[in-house]
Amino acid sequence: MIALAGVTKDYGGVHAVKDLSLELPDQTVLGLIGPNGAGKTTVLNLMTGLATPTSGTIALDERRIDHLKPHAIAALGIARTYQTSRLFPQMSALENVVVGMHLHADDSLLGQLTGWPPTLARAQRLRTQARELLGELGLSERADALARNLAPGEQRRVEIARAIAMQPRALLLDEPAAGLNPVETDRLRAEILKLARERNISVLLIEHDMSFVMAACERIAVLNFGEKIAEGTPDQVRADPRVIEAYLGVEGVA
Amino acid sequence: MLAQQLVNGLFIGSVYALFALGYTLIFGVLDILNLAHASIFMLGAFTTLVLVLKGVPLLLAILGGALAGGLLGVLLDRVAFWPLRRRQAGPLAPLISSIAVGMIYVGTANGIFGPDVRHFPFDVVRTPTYTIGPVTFTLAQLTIFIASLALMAGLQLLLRRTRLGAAIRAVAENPRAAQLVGIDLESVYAQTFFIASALGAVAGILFALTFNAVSSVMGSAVELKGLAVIVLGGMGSIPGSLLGGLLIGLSEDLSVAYLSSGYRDAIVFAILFLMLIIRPTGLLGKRGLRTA
Amino acid sequence: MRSSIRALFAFFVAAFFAFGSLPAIAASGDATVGAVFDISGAAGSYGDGQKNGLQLGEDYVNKNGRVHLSFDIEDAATQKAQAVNLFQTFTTGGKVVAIVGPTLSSEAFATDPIAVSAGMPVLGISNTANGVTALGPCVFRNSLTEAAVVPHALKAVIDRYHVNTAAIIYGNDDAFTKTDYDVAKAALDADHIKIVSTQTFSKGDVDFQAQLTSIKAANPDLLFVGALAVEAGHIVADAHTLGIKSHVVGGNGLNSPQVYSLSGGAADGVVVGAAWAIGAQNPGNIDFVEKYRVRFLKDPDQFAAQAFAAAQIMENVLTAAKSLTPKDVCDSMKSMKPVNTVLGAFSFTSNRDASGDGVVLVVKNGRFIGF
Amino acid sequence: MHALTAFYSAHSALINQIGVNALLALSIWVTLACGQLSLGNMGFMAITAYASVLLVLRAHWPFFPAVLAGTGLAAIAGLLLGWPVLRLRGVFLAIATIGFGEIVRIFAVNLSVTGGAEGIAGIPQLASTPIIYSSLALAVFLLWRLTRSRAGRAFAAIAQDEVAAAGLGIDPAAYKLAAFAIGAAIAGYAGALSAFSSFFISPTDYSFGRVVDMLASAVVGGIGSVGGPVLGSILLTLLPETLRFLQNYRDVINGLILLFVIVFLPQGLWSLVDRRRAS
Repeated sequence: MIALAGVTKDYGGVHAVKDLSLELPDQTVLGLIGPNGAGKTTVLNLMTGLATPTSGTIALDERRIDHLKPHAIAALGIARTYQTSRLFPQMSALENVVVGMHLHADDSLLGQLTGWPPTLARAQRLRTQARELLGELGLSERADALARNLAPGEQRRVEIARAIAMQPRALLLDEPAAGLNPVETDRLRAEILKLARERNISVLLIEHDMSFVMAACERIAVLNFGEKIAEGTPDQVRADPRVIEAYLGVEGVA
Repeated sequence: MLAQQLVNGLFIGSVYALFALGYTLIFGVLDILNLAHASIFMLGAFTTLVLVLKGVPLLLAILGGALAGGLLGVLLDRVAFWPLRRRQAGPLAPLISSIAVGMIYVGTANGIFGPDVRHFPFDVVRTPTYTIGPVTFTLAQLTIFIASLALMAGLQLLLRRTRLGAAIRAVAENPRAAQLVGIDLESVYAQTFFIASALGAVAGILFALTFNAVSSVMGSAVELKGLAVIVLGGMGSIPGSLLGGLLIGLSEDLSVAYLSSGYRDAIVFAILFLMLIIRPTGLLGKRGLRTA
Repeated sequence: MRSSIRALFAFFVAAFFAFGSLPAIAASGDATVGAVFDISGAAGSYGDGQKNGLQLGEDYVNKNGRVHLSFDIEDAATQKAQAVNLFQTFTTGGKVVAIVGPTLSSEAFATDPIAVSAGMPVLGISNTANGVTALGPCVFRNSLTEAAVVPHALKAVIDRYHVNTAAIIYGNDDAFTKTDYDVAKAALDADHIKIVSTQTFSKGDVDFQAQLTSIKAANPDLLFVGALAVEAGHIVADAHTLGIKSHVVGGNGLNSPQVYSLSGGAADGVVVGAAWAIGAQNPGNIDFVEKYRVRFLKDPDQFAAQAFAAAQIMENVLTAAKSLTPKDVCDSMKSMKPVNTVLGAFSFTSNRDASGDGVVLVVKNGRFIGF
Repeated sequence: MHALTAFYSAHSALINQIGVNALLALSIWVTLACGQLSLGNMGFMAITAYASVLLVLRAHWPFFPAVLAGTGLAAIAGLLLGWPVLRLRGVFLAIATIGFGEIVRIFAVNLSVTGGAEGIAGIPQLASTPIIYSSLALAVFLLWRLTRSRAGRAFAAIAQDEVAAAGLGIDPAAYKLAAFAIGAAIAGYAGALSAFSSFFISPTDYSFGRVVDMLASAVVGGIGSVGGPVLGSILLTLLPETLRFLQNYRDVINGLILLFVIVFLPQGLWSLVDRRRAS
């Protein structure tokens, strides 16, 4: 569905991403791993229009999207979350999810301005749907809390709910398990996989937590210094000597 | 005539630059647009005037005005910005609270000194006039030009060569990291306000001496010009405010000379507007204070 | 904390409803006249002189004892909206019989229609723009306009010196100084004087070197300054610094001690066409200037003199009025006989403007004397 | 009843000013609600005020068509200003828009059609108190409904995190331009009401101080809800009138009250009315 072909991104002469080709097929959970500074988040930014490739192409179903603005890419069905929460802090969890429905919201402006009852009913329906979605992620109790007052784990899940509310075809997750304890991590993984399967959403998962990725993904690509050094099933990647070297080279020191 | 206009522009531009220096320093360190700066500009001038009228020698009176300005700046920070910093208010609240303190300062001056324009005794400010070729200027103008440059160079040295300067630059770069390496943020903020406001006060004093006029509304003459200067030069950049000040001064004088005096300020604002559209970081503002 | 804030808020709401009774009841006497001046804000230095002059005038009138008069002087803070509100409060409060002011012509255009529709007479003491008295049948002014004084001053200078060319510098964002320009240009054109440079400035400017450098390059014989006192003082000083040798001429705005106090000796030789001369030798004026100096520790300016004259005019108007109602006061103003004031013998024209040609003064050794 | 009519006849100008100032504060609030500190609203006021006054006086248009045409002109000016400044943020946007406002004022001073500094006098009093207050009520209602709508949610999202908003398919540029145009139209409309209720306009009416008043009203009242700017305008319009007895010290108290509200009531005065927001 989404295909990166020969994508390079330079920042002032430094290659953040170099000649990367990567495919996210329909209904797949693909992991993208690599040491710190390997360029994983840059790949996400390139795919969502926050950055434009220096060279190479990114296509969604054969249609190039690498020069589209972020909102246009989102409108084509690519949703994402961020490494550090980017919830709207002054809105409640519920309102955040309702904003996530922006592209599909059917309450017309004229109807809202005049208080036309069918419009108000539609707006109410959006809120009900949002509440249900939060419920699926176990957040019913927190729906009306302000986003900035939520615990980090809750914020992570509200952000995922907000992305799901877009009814996307692809969901790009930037380290969803960061800062969570093992119990929360397991629960989050189960929720993500369930939501993706039910709604036919492809998932690109950037993660540090190896066990999380190994358990969640069908395929895994490994980045190091902006280059893809391996791609395959979890077992293949785990056994790849270049991957071991890359990880030992960095994390062995730490 | 061109030569004279260029000289005029440089003189007034250097005062703009000195005024803008405090604006830009506070913006660079705290990301705050301090709209009370113009009122400190004015109170510095009044303080010096009062001291001179009490018989204090001019140089001492200027120092007194600078000191008063610096202290008023620290007070401003304590009442208008510190409480907002503590609760991490957005950028809008400090803008309003600085307007509020500006009103209080101007209102106080208006209450004490009344609305009349005051002036220094002429024996204090009368300076000889020089004519070199086609150019005429007074000693006061020349002194102010040199003093402005010297103060800017001094600030630059302070930022580059002293411990305080290093701390200010570190805080400008990243307050949290600066705190981690043991820098006392509040103390740096207070000292920044002192320096910036003392400079603003000196700008006001020099302005008042050149034009020999002190009034509670004198700050409004430079308030918006100062904004133009820091945008043109680059927010947070010290050399930028010098360059911006001189350019604004020159463009004013040249637009009077060759275009239309009626549209003088429109031309300044048009330059400002275009600069923001084309290069929002200003001429020298790419890294701001961090590379000061 | 919270309740104290609410108390504060409640105070302001209460204060708002209470201030319907703003016009103070005259402490002693029969008639209250409202006065609206810009005592603070950008025009504060003009309103300040007006307040002083009117206060002095109040004492003077009450000492004469022909009528008991009290002025309710309020500050409009150079805000048009505030001037409007004060006029409305005065016209509806039922306590004042006339209003003196407002300070600026631009305020008068907004305030005077309110008085007109309420039948309240207005006496402008510093409104010089064209058309102010045309606003209504009870709008008067005792201020000679620029059109009345500037041509005389220009004529006097042109007659005495050799003048072929002239330059004009004026404030283009102020109605008063813009009128200066219109009047001066017409007068110079009529005399076939060539205008070689026209420059403008804005209210509050202090640096005029750019404009004056351009003017110097044109080397005019005469420089007309359309400015108010503070800007005029700076212009005169800058012109001196740049070595401009032209004869400097100005209008009412320059008739202020600030012109020489802000420019030192540079003001010597400046010729001013004005409505009032500080050195005028009529006994009333000598007395006024002396009392003003004693009480306010400075020289009066024309704003103060015209305010004082307003008190003298109101004294006569109120004495002659059939009753102390706005309507009778207005009628009394319409039929007023010439009055001796600090401005000299004063009367209104049929258009309710001040009659007369004013005086032509020159600054010499830091004082205004007859030209 | 008599007391009420007497009160009105003594204070109708002030009452009208409060209504106009409330509309002006709302005009600033609209752009703030979309995360933009736009301070050029005195320029939009001037554009509509001059345009509609000239249409009525010179072209003899009826009142409402003239005001609506002027308002449309301000909205177009808002779009034209909004487009180039889209990528500016925070104080940079503020400064650019201040520059726009000043340029408009300077043109008003220099052009002859505006009467220059002498302004335009003799403007008929066509904006009555009922017109001003029904306009205000309509604006408050529509803006309140707007905040509940899809567009209003998009405004709030952009204000709180523009990148995240774009990631959800919200086009920030389009909504910011819309906010600019709405703000400009409201400011312009209020400028016309002000002109047609005060006999006289001149460029001084559209100086920098004017927009500072609007911003202060909006922030003091509270920008979290549409009621805030209205409340702030009431307070800040009344303050100078009630504090007149302080004479030259008036601004000191004015400033202290402003400072007090900013420091102790972060959500503005509205948080005293709407207790839920106070926490």
